[in-house]
Amino acid sequence: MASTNSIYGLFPGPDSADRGVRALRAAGVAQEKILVMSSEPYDEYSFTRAEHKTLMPWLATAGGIVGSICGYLLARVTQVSYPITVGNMPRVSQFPTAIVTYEVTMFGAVLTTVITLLITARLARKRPEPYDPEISNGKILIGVVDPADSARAQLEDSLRQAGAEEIKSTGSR
Amino acid sequence: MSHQWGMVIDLDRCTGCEACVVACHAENNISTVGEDQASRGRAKHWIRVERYFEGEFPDVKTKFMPVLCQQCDAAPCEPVCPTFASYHTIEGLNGQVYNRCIGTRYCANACPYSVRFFNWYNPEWDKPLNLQLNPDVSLREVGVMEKCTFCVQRIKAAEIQAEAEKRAVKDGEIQPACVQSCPTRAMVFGDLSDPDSEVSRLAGGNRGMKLLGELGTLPKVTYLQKDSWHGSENA
Amino acid sequence: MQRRDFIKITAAGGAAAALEGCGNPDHHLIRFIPEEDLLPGIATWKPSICTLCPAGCGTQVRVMQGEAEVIRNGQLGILKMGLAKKIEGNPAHPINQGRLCPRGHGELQVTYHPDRIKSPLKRTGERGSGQYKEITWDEAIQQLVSQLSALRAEGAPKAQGRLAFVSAPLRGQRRHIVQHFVYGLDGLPPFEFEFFNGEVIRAANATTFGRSALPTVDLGQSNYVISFGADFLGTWNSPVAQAVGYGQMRKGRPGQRGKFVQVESRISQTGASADEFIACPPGSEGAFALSLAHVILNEKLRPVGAAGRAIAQWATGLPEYAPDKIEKQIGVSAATITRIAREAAANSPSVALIGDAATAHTNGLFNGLAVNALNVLLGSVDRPGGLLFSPGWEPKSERPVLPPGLELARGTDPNETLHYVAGEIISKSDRIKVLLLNGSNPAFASPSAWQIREAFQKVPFIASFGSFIDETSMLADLILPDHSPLESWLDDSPESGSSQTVVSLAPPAMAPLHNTRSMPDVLLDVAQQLGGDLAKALPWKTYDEALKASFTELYKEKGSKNAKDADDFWSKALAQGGWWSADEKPSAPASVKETASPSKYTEPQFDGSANDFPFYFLPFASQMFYDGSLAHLPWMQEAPDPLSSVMWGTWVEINNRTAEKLGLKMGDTLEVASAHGTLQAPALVTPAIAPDVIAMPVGQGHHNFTRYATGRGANPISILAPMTVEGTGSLAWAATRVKISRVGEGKLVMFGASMEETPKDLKHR
Amino acid sequence: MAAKTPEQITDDLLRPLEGASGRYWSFLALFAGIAVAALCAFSWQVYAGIGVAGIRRPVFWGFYITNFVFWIGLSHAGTLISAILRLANATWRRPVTRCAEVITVFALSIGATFPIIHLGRPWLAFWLFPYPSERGIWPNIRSPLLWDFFAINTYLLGSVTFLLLPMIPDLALIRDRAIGLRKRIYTIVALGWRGTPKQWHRLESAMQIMAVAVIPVAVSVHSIVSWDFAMAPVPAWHSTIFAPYFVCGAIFSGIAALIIAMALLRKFLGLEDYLLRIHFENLGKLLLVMSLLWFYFVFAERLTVWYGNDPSEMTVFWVTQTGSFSPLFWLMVVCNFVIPFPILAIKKLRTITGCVIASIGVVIGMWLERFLIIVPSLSHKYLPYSFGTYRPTWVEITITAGTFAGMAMLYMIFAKTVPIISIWELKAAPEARSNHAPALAPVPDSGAD
Repeated sequence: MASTNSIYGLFPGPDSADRGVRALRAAGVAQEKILVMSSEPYDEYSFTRAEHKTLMPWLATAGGIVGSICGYLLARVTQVSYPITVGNMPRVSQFPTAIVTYEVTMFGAVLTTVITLLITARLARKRPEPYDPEISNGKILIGVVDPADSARAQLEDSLRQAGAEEIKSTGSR
Repeated sequence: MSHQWGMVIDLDRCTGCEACVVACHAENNISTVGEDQASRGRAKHWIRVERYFEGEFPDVKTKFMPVLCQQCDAAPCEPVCPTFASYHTIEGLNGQVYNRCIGTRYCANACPYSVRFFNWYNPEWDKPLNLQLNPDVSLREVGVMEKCTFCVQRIKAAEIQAEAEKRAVKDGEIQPACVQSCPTRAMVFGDLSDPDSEVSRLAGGNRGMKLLGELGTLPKVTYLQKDSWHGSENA
Repeated sequence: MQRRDFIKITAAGGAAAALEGCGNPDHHLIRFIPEEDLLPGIATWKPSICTLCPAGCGTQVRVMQGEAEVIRNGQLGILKMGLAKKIEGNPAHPINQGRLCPRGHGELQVTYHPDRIKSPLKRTGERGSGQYKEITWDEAIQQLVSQLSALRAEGAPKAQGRLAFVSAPLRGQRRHIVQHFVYGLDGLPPFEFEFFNGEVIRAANATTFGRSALPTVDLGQSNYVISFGADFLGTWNSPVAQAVGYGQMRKGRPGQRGKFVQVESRISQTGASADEFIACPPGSEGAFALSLAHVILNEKLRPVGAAGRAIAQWATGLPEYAPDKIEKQIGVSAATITRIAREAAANSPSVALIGDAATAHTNGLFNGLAVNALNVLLGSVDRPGGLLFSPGWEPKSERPVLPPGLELARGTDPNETLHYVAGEIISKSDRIKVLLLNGSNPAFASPSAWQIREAFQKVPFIASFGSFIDETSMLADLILPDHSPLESWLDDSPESGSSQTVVSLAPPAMAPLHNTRSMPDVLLDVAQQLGGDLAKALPWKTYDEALKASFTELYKEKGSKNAKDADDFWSKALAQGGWWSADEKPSAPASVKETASPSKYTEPQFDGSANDFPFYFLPFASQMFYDGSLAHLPWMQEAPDPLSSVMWGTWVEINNRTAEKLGLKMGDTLEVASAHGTLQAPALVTPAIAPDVIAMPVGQGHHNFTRYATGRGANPISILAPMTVEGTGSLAWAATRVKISRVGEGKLVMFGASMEETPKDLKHR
Repeated sequence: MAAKTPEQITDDLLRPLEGASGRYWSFLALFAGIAVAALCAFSWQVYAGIGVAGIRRPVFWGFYITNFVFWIGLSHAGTLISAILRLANATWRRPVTRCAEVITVFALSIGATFPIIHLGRPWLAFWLFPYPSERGIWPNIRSPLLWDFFAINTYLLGSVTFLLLPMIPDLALIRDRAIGLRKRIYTIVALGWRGTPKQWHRLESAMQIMAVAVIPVAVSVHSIVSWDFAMAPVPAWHSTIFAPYFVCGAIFSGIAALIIAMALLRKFLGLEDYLLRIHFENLGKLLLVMSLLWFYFVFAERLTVWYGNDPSEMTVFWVTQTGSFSPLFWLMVVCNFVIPFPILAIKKLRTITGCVIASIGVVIGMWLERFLIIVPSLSHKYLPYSFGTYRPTWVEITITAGTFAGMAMLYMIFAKTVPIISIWELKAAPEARSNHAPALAPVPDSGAD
């Protein structure tokens, strides 16, 4: 598959990784083609500064709203559709409805957050993606997806110059 | 306006004889639990006669007070039941649907009068004592809450009878087992929605008192407080 | 839906235990052809009579179709039959007017009791071992016949007075049949044994009013009621009738509420309802009554002439009963005495009644006579709101006559007579050759000092008609089980409880569950087989024939105006549960006798010295078990006692202050010792008893009385001293002194947790 | 300690996952045994009838509901605390959060079983769930038990995900190291984590949202548990203070449980270099604050009852204050205040051992508190004739013991399958990057007032 065709270097630390990314950008590699993987967030480093925009909070809010509607309907509909008088209470009793609505709201919010995470972070999917176990040993992976065959050699150089300890490539030549 | 069944208990008549207690056992298939279970607080008496002594001998005032389910209009037992086993009927009774009960015992805790009783085990009758069972009253299995029903089986029977005869239920036509056997006629049962019924008239009297009325449970049982003697030494 | 089915359904959800208990897989059992056709689910009401105490309340039994496992000629199977489901008071009945006491409901459990004797039994093991084998009725009756004919063969005088018939109280035609039977065999007059019998009151009434009967108290119309120890709302005399009247007195008459004063040394269930409670030491009730009389005479509150002769030297005004004197004597303040006397005189109709412990002291008769005198003075005899006497009715024709030479030179009290005969048996073992038992249980309900059990042990042959094995019938060699009351023909003419003539009658409410036979039927059968005069005296084939005969006589005598002929009269009576005359004046008592009460206060005597035995011992009738004959009913066992709230057990009542002094806690096991025995029971610490009195309910303490009563609690009767009431010879069951000692921790099963409404240890700020 | 290199951290924290000692297995067997005994006791109760328990009229709730409240309370250890710390950016939280959140998940699951255990007909428990059923009846929304149902489920979802999400990178780490079956398993649970900036960032923001969401949920859960009581007109139950009172108590017992858990982990997993005295100190201070807060609530509640002087409430008041329940009441005060207060207030005593002693006291004390809220009120409800007492039977005691054993067992198993301290978070901690000693939150003294 296309995405398995990649070339990357393993960097010892964040600073060299930074250099690696800059080198690639200098080599004119488009941002979305740059591969970065690390065993830590390193969010204070520039090489991780990519696509930090996310709608997650809004999605969560939306989920909450959906939840609250479901909760309210559940509480109300069950009371209306099964009208049994208890304890001299009104047919639809406000406080319990509020409580149930609230709980289901939160349920919705939490659930959407989790689902959004799983989807947007491309977790739990079948498709194999380039990966290198060395990352777990603290190495930082900087690479390019689908490099043009012509550019391969030049990319290797720039990565090595940036301080990559070794260069690997996957996929067909 | 549907019936609102209620009861009046005249404490000035009540002698604490407990005819009501045994009558209730006989009518409602209440199982006896035996000495061991009784000592563990598992005895079931849908109606009980509470007895209180005040003072020291010989100046002791004794008080008898029959306590049964007060069939509250704002019953604390009802809203807490998660399965609607305890609910309010249109005729103002605290219904207890045995088949819905899963035995959270929440209702029994919420009831300020402690008139709800739980089946800690399956009821047993040494044969042939089971032949005494009243076919009009269902049995309660283990894990189910039970309590006074105002002898709903008698109420229903009377209502069906009345309907068949195309007439209204007559005042005093319905007598729960306790009322029927009370020797001093301390208990009166009837329709509170009918202002002329005996029970309404008595409940309206100045001796009327609601048990734990301050809790706002709106009981449908009214107690007529003990009266005192007004006569004198000289004619 | 059949009862049994939904028992199965309800049980199905739960553990198999339920199936053990109520539903039972029937499929392997055969089904008998129903003997009666009933509509399933439809209830019919049948009149009956409550026989659990002598009050004779009329009941109606709710009968519905059900399926019973029965044995019919040796084969176990299921039978669709009418089953009694509930007992209510008979609204038409003059005694209880549709009401019922707690005990009355128990007849159901008597009928369906698991330990009821299901067929005739013949003793196989040692006497008293309780080992029996089932036999057929023919064998059983054959045995009885052979025993009796052997006895008769000996011929007079040897056979005279060798047959004894010990029975629960009998009335009406049933009693006649028994008497005919016994007299026909030259037997001793039947002993109608009952622990709480009214003999002393009857004796007092015979003396004062010429009526040897328990009074009917017209509480309903009375304005002032003084009760001397009588538990008339609990068990005494005709409790339901009295309770109905009491309700009427309290609240039945708009704007007019009678006052009720109770005089006793322990607050009984009745005393608990009193407007005023007056504590007086045991045995001093008479003195108190006469002191009231003194005030009334002294202050001329009532015309002395009204009943001048009720008491000798009446005119002198009973000087020795002046309130101040009595105050010193019994500790009731003179002021109180005077006030009560004035109130009683001012608020007529007023009435005094006496019973229970007050008549069970050695001076019980005096107390009775004194109260009678007070009633006479209050003008409350034979008038509305006062003391009345039921006319009663007995068939006059061929009334059985006691053969000469068989009168026992002893008091009128059958209990005491039995005690006397027991003594004779002990000394001469074949004094009684054949002993017939019918339901009463003297071995349990008599002081061990009487040695009833030992005596009966010596009797060569004992047959019992009772439905249960109890302390007495377990001595029987032959058991011919009677029907339960619900399965029997019944008749009764209550001694008291109504001012009109009441003759109750009831057909069986349901078919017999077991292989039992009605006692009168058996006697009639045996009489026929024995033949001779006896057969002539008892011409009827069955008991209901005899009943019909007596009702024909009643019709001739009274009933002609509300029935067109005897049969009509009979069927009407069957329908409503008997015959009673609405428009009949109570029979006036014979005028008060000249030779009236002793005015001298006789000190009550007590067994045991005050030093060694510091407490008066006061047994009292249990609200649930009466005299112990109902201790075998689970409903009665589990119903909390009205005052103590104790279930499934017995207790010893002791004053809270006394307990404090002795360091006794609620539930501690006490040993109660009289000069004649000891027993152990848990202490019930209560303010409702005098500091020097120890009270205990009668009823528990059975050694052998079905699975529910056996080995439960202790029997206070067993430690009573054989003291007697002067003048009647009755057992003075309240004349024993005891001492107590703490044995250790104990167990008291109470339904009510607290004695006070605001428990002392939980005070507020 | 000297700052550890990422390699060391990884090795140290993965070490517990490699094999287990005989001691481990024997303890595990012991706890499992007790848990099984509890299962048998429960089966017996279902078979013979709930009557085999000691509950009775009028004390219809006893040990079971006590345990329910206790465990739910304990569950406030992790998620709530770590969420607060996360939002507060308290850097020292990093080694603490996971072992805290685990407590939440397990305690909550255990607590949630009790409403079913205590049922008279547990086989019908599903009637509590709101679903359109052939019975054509919905559960009664007005019953606080229904609120429990919703609250507990929401909280369970929240806390489980709150625990699992940050675990993914560590699972990936193990995946890369493991071989054979373990590798395959971890490959699945690692959900294909690669560590791209996107994943890291989404994870972080998800955790932020969760942290915000889970706090009000946690608060609502224990408020609702308190309303199970406060909604019933039972003397000393029907009180407005109950919700905050319960929440406070919950956090109180939660922290205590956390401290105990940490101490055990530290000892048995040799995490001396990660769970430092400073962590105990900080949590200790937190515990101290809660102890004071708890005392304040108890005082406020009692005071109000005392001045209200309502007879029925005063009855309960005296029963606990001087009456038959007073020994338990005063033991509770000792455990929850008299012992912990000085230990935690005095810096010298606020050692690891000190904190653990205090915490053990608190856990016991808080269990007693739940018991004393439930039983005395029920046994002294209005009409003295119907007062009653309560004694637990072996069934209740076994089941109670079983839940504690079960908790220990689950925790032990968890500590052997997942690094109990979040490796990547620790690595990412600034102190781990520099060679300086970790810059830890406030100087201990300041908390001692």
